[in-house]
Amino acid sequence: MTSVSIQNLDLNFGSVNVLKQLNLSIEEGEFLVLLGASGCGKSTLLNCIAGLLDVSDGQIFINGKNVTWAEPSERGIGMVFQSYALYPQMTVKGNLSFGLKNARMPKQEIEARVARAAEILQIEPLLDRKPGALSGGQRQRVAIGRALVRDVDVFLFDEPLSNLDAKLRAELRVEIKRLHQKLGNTMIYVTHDQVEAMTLADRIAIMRGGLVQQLASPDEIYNRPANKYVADFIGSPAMNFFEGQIDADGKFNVGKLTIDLKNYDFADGTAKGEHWLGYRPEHVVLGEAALSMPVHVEAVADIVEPMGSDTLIWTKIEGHDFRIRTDGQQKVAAGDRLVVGMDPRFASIFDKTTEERV
Amino acid sequence: MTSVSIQNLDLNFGSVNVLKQLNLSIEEGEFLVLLGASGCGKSTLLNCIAGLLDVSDGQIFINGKNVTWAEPSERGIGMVFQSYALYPQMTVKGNLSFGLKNARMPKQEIEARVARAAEILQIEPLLDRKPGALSGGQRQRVAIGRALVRDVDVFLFDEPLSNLDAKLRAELRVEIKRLHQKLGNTMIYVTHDQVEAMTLADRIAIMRGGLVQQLASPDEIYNRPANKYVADFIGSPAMNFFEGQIDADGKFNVGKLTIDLKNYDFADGTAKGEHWLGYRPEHVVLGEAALSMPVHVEAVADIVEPMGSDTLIWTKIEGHDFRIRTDGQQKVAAGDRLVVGMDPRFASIFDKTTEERV
Amino acid sequence: MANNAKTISASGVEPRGPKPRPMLSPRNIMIYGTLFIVAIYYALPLYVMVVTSLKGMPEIRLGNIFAPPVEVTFEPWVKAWAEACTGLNCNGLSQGFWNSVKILIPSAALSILIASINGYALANWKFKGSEVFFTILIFGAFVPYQVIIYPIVIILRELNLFGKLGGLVMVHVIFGMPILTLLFRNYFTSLPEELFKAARVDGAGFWGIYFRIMLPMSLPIFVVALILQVTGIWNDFLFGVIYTKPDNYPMTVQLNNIVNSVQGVKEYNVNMAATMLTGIVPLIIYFASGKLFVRGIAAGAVKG
Amino acid sequence: ADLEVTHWWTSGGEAAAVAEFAKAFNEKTDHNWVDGAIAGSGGTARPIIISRILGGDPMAATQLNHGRQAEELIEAGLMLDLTDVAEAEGWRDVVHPVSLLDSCTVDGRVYCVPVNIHSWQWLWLSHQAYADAGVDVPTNWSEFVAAAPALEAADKVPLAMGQQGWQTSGAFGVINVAIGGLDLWRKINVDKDAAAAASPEMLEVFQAFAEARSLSSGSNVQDWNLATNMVITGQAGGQIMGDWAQGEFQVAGQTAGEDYTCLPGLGVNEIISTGGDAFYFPKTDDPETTAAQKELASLMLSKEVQVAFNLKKGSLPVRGDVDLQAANDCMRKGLDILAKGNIMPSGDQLLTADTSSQIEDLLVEFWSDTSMTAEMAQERYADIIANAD
Amino acid sequence: MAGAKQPVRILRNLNAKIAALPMIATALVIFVGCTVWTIVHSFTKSRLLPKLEFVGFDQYERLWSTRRWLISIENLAYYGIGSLVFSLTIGFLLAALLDQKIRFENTFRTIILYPFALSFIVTGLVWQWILNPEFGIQHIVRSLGFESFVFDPLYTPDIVIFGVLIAGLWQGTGFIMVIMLSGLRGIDGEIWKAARIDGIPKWKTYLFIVIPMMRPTFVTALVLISAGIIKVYDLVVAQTNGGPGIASEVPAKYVYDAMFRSQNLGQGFAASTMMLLSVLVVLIPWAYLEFGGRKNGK
Ligand SMILES: Nc1ncnc2c1ncn2[C@@H]1O[C@H](COP(=O)(O)OP(=O)(O)OP(=O)(O)O)[C@@H](O)[C@H]1O
Ligand SMILES: Nc1ncnc2c1ncn2[C@@H]1O[C@H](COP(=O)(O)OP(=O)(O)OP(=O)(O)O)[C@@H](O)[C@H]1O
Ligand SMILES: [Mg+2]
Ligand SMILES: [Mg+2]
Repeated sequence: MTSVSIQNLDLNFGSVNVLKQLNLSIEEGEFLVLLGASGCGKSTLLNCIAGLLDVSDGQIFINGKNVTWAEPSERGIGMVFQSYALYPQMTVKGNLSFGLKNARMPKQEIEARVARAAEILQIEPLLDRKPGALSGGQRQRVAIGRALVRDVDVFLFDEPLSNLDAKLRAELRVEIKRLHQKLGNTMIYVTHDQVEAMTLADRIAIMRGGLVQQLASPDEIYNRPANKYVADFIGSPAMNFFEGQIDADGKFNVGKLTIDLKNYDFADGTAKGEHWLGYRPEHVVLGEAALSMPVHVEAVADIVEPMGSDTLIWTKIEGHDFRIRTDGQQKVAAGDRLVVGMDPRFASIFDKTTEERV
Repeated sequence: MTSVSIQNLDLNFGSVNVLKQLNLSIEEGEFLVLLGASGCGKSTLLNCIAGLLDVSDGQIFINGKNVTWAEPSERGIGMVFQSYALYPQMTVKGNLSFGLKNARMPKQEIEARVARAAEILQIEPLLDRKPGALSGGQRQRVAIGRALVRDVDVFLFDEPLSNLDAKLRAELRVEIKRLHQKLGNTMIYVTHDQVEAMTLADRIAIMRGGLVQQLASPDEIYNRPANKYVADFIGSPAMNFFEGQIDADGKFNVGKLTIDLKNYDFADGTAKGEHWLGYRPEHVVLGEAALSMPVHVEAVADIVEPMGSDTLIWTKIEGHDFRIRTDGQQKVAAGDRLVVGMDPRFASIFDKTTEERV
Repeated sequence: MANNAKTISASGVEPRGPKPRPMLSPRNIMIYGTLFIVAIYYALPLYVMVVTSLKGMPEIRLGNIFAPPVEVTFEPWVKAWAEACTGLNCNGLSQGFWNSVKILIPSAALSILIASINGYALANWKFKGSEVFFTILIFGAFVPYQVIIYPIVIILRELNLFGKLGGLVMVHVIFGMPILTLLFRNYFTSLPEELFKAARVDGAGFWGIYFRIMLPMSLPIFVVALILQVTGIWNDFLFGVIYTKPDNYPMTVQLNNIVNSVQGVKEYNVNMAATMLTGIVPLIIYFASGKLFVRGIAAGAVKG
Repeated sequence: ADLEVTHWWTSGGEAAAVAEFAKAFNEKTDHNWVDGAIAGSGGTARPIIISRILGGDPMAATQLNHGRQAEELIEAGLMLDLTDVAEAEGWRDVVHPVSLLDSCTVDGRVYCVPVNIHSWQWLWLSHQAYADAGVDVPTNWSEFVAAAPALEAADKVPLAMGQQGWQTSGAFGVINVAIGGLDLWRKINVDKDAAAAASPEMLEVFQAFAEARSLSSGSNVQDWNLATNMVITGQAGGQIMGDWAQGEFQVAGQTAGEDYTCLPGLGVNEIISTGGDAFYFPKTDDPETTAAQKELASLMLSKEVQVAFNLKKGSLPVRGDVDLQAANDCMRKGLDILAKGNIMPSGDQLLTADTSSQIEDLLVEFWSDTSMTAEMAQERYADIIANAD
Repeated sequence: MAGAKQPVRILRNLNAKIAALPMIATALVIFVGCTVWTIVHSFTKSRLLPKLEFVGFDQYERLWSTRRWLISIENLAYYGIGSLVFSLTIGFLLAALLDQKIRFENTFRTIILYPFALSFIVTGLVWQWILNPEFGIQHIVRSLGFESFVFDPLYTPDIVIFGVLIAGLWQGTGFIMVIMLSGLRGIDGEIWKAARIDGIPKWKTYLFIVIPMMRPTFVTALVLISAGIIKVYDLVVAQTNGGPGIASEVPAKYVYDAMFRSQNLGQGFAASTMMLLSVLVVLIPWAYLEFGGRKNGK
C-alpha cells in the first residue's frame, strides 16, 4: 500500500521555483532517503509533506488521505530535526508528553506511551533530565521519541545526524536502522551524506534543483546510475570519467585507449558518437591481476593516500584524472608505475549531451 | 635537521592544565599531523607554536632558534585556519600582500611573491576578487597563499578542511599533499578526521587530554596502536574489542572462544591475565576463506549496511559487539548466518589496566 | 480566487495547491487591528505636536488638541526657532541648536572612537586585569548619575574644564563609555578570532589590526553606536544643565527654559514647535537609519 | 568687559525689570551685560548657579536671595568682598531698612547688593470676578473666605494658586503672620521655638492654611504668573502672592483700585517682610572683571536704576531716599507700611536652605494631599523647627 | 632561558594597555573613585560644600524619616514595577505580533520605535500637554458628550506616577520590542516546526516554549529597564516637576534637590548611596545569573 504519495508538487518561494512538478510515492514501511547537494530542495520537500510549508500546487496524500490542506499535527507524521529542536526548558519527559497533553490525552495513556517510547529508545534513566544535560546522541534519541509517542505512520527526518561527530554518527545510523526494523513505519530521511543514504535506504531519491534524478535502491543507484550527475554524486572518491567516442563496433575510444563494450548492457542496442565512460575507483584491479582484465593500461601513481583499511591512488590516464581505490595492505608509493586493469562490465556509459545513461 | 622542537611545554588556562609537559620534535620537511578528539588541545598546541598563546612553561625552538618569546610574525611560520580567516574587505591580492606590507617589503618584491604564490596555487584569475566572491576551495587556496608568500619555514594548519563538504575535502586534501611534495616545507596539520591524518601525514601524533599518546607513521599507528585509546580512535568502523584472559599457553580466552596468539609479537615474552584483544573489522574474512583462517566462529548478521564500495555488517560474538567490513559486492542480508574468520597476526593485545599494547 | 477554492472544497472536491486563506480571517483582523490601535497610541503624540505647532493660539484655546489646524501657520516655528525668549535672550532655539551640534560632534566621535578601541582591546588583547576594569566599567553603566555628579564637578574644576565645551564632551565620553564599550566588546568578540590571529601572524600590530582589519568590518556596530550616542547626547538634559553655562546650553536645556518661561499665557503652539525642533535631529537620524539600527541590535549588539 | 549675569527672572514683568539693569549697565559703563537667564524659578536656577560657582567657572554676578543661602560660599572665599564699595558709597546710610544690608554682611564685610524689597504679604483680588459673582470685593481674609461660595457658584476659583513649592510655602508664611501674628512668627522662625510651633495659635494658622487649600482646589496651573493671570482675567477671585505679581497686572494694562485690589497682610495685619533679591559677585582672578563687578554693584544701588528697576519689577526700592512718583496704588501702600516701620525679616534670612526646603516639602505635600489634616501638618512642622539649626 | 631574553611582562602588548588607559582611568577615577568619594561624604555633615565632618549615620536616619524620600521610594517602586511589567509584556506582545510575518512590518516597527529617539524632556512635555485636563484627552472625551469623564492623572496625587508611567512606556517600549524581536528571531526555527507538528497552539508555544527559551533576552531587557528606572529624572522634571505637591517625586530628583536646592550635600550623598545600593540589589543577582550561571552551565 502506498503510504505517502506526492502528486505534481510545485513550491515557489516568491518567484523562485524550488520544487517543480514533483511526483513521488512511498510504500508503507519503506525507508526512503532524499539525497542531494545542499539547496536542492530536500528540506523543502520534507516540510511540504509535514505541512510546514504551503504548497503552491499539487497534492499530498498520506495513507490515502488527501492532506494537502491539513494541519501538520493532523497528518499522522512525526518529524526529527537537525538541531533536534527539543524544548530546552522541559525535562525529557516533558518533551515527550507535551504534544500528547495538548491533545488532551488521558494521563495514564500518556504515561504508558512515554514509558514505551523510553524503553524502545533506552532513555528511561534520562526522563527527568533537561536537554542541556544530554549528550548529542541522547538528544537525538529524545527527538525521535517525540515522534514515537505520537504513534504516527510516517517519520520524517531532516538531516538528523549532521550535527554529530563521525563516530557518533556511525553509531546512531545503526540505531535508526534498528528502530526501523523494529517499528516498521514509513520513514523519509533527508541527508546529503551518501554513506548514510546508502546504508539506511530501501530506496534513495537523488534530488537536484527541485527534481528527482533517480529513485531506486542503493545498489541500483550505485551500480547503474541513471545519469552522469548521479554517477558523479554517489561514491567516494568520485567515479572516474573519460570523454570519448563509441565507434560503430561498440568500442569506446579515448586517446590511445580502446575499451570494448560488448558486455555492457545498453538500454537500446548500441550507441554511437560522443559519450562519457564512467568507472568506479574501487573496481580497478592492480598488479598481476590487472593483466588478466579485458582492459589494462599503464599509469604512474601521482599521489598515494594510505587510509588504513584502503589506499587511494591518484594518477592520470589519457589526460583524465584517474582515482584508484585499493586495499590498505597494498604498498604503493608516489611515482610507482602501475598496471591498471578495468572490466567494462562495471563501466557506465552516458550520452555526451543529455548525460543520461545509455 | 630538527625544524620545530617543543620542550616540556605547559599551558594553563587559568587553573585548567591543557598541555602537560609536552615534548615533540619535528624534522625539516616533515608533514606532521596532530590528531585527536575535540578538546584534546591540538589547536592550543598549534597556537603555542605560532606564538598566539603565551606558554605557561617550557620552550619552543624553530629552526634551532628559541622563539618562546618571539612575536608570531617573527617566528618564520605561516598559518592556515579552519575558517580561512581571509580579510573580507580586501581583495585576494590584498590578502596575500598584507603580511608583506606589514614587513615593509619593497613593492616589487611583493608583486613578485604574490605572482609566484598565485601561480603555484593557480589563483591568478582571482587576484582582484574579494573573498566573498570565492568558493570554499578557492578561499582555502588563498589562505594557503597567505602563508606561502611569506616564505616561511613552517606551515601550520588548523583543521583547514573541516568546513568543506566531503567531496571538496577529498580534492583539497590531495592538493595539500601535492603542495607539500612541491615545496618541501615542514608542515604541522591539526585535524580530527582520521582519513585526513592517515593520508597526509609522514608522522601522526595522537593527542589526548594534552598528552601525546603515540607519535609514529600512519602505518604503524594503524597496525600497531600503542594503546587501546589509539586503537579505538583510529579506523572506521572502530576496532572490535574482546575482554578476556591470556592463559599460561599464550592463548586468549573469551567465553567459549580461544585464540592462539603464538604469532603475535609480544614486546617482552608473553603476557598473562586480563587483557583486551582488538581486531579490525576489515581484517575479518567471511565465507569459504574464513574456514581456512586460524580462528573462525559463527555469527548472525544483525544489521547490514551496504555502502557501495564496502558493506558493513554488525554482529555479536561472545557477547561483544562485532563489526565486519567486507567488500561491496558481497551480498549479505540481516539475519544471515556467517562464518567469521580471523588471523591472530592482525590482532592487537592491550593490558586490561594500563591499556598499553603488550 | 480564494473564495472559489473554498466553494470547491466545500462541495467535496479534492484539496489541491495552496490552502485557501481569506484576507479577513479573525486572526488577521486581530493582529492588524491590534497593531493599528498600538500604532495610533505611538503616533498620536507626534501628531499632536505637529498639529499644535501649526495652530494659532486662539485656535488652541478653543481647544481640541487632536483637531487638524483650520489655518496653518508657521509662525510658532519661526518663533520657537528664532524669537522665543528666556530672560533677555530672545534668540529662540537656534543658539541651542548650534550648541548641541557643537557638543554632539566631538562627543559622539570621541566617545565612539575611545569605546571602540576599548572594546577591541578587551575582546582581542586581554591583559592581566582587563576583565576587572571591564567589570567596573559595566558596573558604571548602572551607577545612578547622581552618585557621581558632584565629584565630577570637582574633577572638572581641577582640570579647569568646567563650563567649557571640552568638559561636557568629557562627561559624555565618560558616561557613554560603559554601554558602548560593552557593545563593541561583544561585537569584536563575535568576529572570528581566527581573523585576529591571522593578522598577528601576518605581523600586524595593535593599531594595524584595529584600523586595517577590524574597523572595515564593523559598520553595523558603528551605526548602532552612532545612533545611540547621537540620540543620547542630543537628548541629554542633566549634564547640559549642570556642566555648562548659558552660552553653551544645549538645545534640550533651552527647550526647557523656553517652555518654562511663561510670559502671560502659555504658548502651547510655540512650545510644541520648539519640542519638535528639538526632537528633529534624533528623529531624522532614526528614520534614516532605523533599519540598520534594528539589524545592529539583532546582530547581538545588546546581548549579554 | 563682558559680565555674565545670571538670574531667574524670566516672566514678562521680571524680564522687563532686568532689562533696566542691562540697559543702565550697557549705557553707563564701558562694559557689557551678558544675560544668563535661567527659567523655572529659583529652585531650578539656584543649583545651576551654585554648581557653576563651585565648578570654578563662575558668572560675574548672580541673583540669589540674600540670607543664609550664600553663607558657605562666602565662608569658602568664593565671593567678592564689596566692603570697599559699600563704604565709599555709604550704603549703610542709604539702604533702608538697614537690615537688608545686614543680611549681606558676614563678619563685618559686605558681600552682596540688595536690589529690592519684596514682600510676600499681599492678597490680589480680581474686581471682575467679584462683579461676576455679584458680591463686593473683600477687604480682609475673613471676608475673602466668606465670599468664596458665591464665587464657586459663579464657576470661579476663589483662590488661584500655582503648583510650585515656593508659592505654597510663601503663602503659608503670609497666612502665618496674618493669622498668628508677628510674635508667634518670630518665636518660631527666629528663636526656632518648637513649643510655639506646636501651640494652639499655630494650629489656627494651619487651619486657615487648610481653608486656603480647599479654596484653591480648582486651580490647576503650574506657574505663579499663570495663577496671577487667572486673577487678571477674572477666572479666580484672588491670589496670595508677593508684590512681584504687580508687574503682571501692569503688563496686562490693569490699574490698581480699578481692575484689581491689593491687600497687604491679607488685610489683617498690615506688615511686610523685607526679603528681597540681592546680587552676589563671585570672585575671579581677572582684575578687569573685578573692577567691572564693582561698577555693576554700585550701579545697581544708584537712584535712577533703583527707580527704573523697581517700577518694572513691582517691588520696593532699597533706598529710603528715592521718590517714586510713578508708583501706583499698591506700591504706595507698601511704601507707607515701610515708612511706618511695620517690617519683618524674611524667612530666607533666618532659616537655612535645608530647613526651609524641608518646610516647603511639608507644605507642598499638605497642599496637594487633602487627607492630611492641619494637626498632622503642625506636628511635623514642629518637628522640623525643633531640628533646625 | 637559553638564548632568548625574557621580555618584561608589563611591556607585552604595550599598545593595548596604552589604548585602554582612558578606560582604566574612567573605571578607577570615575566609577570607583567618585563612588567612594560620594559614599564617604554621605557620612559627613557637608552642606553647600563637601566637608569631612563625620556624623555617622545621621544623614541616613534623617533620610529614612523624611516623607519626601519615602514617597520618592514608593513612587520609584510603583514606576519601576509598572515599567518592568508593562515594558516586558507590551514589548514582548508587540514583538510577537510583528513576528507573525505581517505586511508593513517596517512601518509598524518604525512607528513604535520612534519615541525612543526623543528625549525625556520632549516626552514629558508632550504628555503633559496630552494629559492636560483642559486641552487633552479629558477635554476631548468631555466634548464628545461624556461630561463627567475624568482623566487627569497629572493633577491627582494618588495616580500621578502612573501618568508619568504612561509617558515613560511610550518612550521606552519600542526599544524593548526591538530587543524582544531580535530575541524571537534568534529562536531556532525548527522549534516552531516541532511545536506545530506536536499540534501545540501558537499561544502555548509562546508561553511554554519560546518565552522560557528567551531568558537571556528577557534578562538583557530587564537590566536595561532597571538601569533606566533608577535614573528616571528628566521625565518627571519635564512632566510634573514632582507635583502635584510632592506626589511624583523620585529618588534621583531628591538627590538633586538635596544637593543643590537644600544645599545639604550630605543628605544628597546619603540618598544617592541608597540609590546605588538598590542598583546593586538588582545588579548582583543579575551578574550572578549571567556570569556565575554561565560557568556552571558549561
Ligand atoms: N524561506 C525561503 N525563502 C526563499 N528561498 C528559500 C527559503 N527556504 C529555502 N529556500 C531556497 O530553496 C532552495 C531549497 O532549499 P532547501 O532548504 O530545501 O535545501 P536543502 O536541499 O534542504 O539543502 P541543505 O542540504 O543545505 O539543507 C534553496 O535554494 C534555498 O535557497
Ligand atoms: N581561551 C580558553 N580558555 C579556557 N579554556 C580553553 C580556552 N581555549 C581552549 N580551552 C580549553 O582547552 C582545551 C583544549 O582546547 P583546544 O581548542 O586546543 O582543543 P582542540 O583539540 O583544538 O579541539 P577541536 O578539535 O574541537 O578544535 C579544551 O578543553 C578547551 O575547553
Ligand atoms: Mg535542508
Ligand atoms: Mg581546534
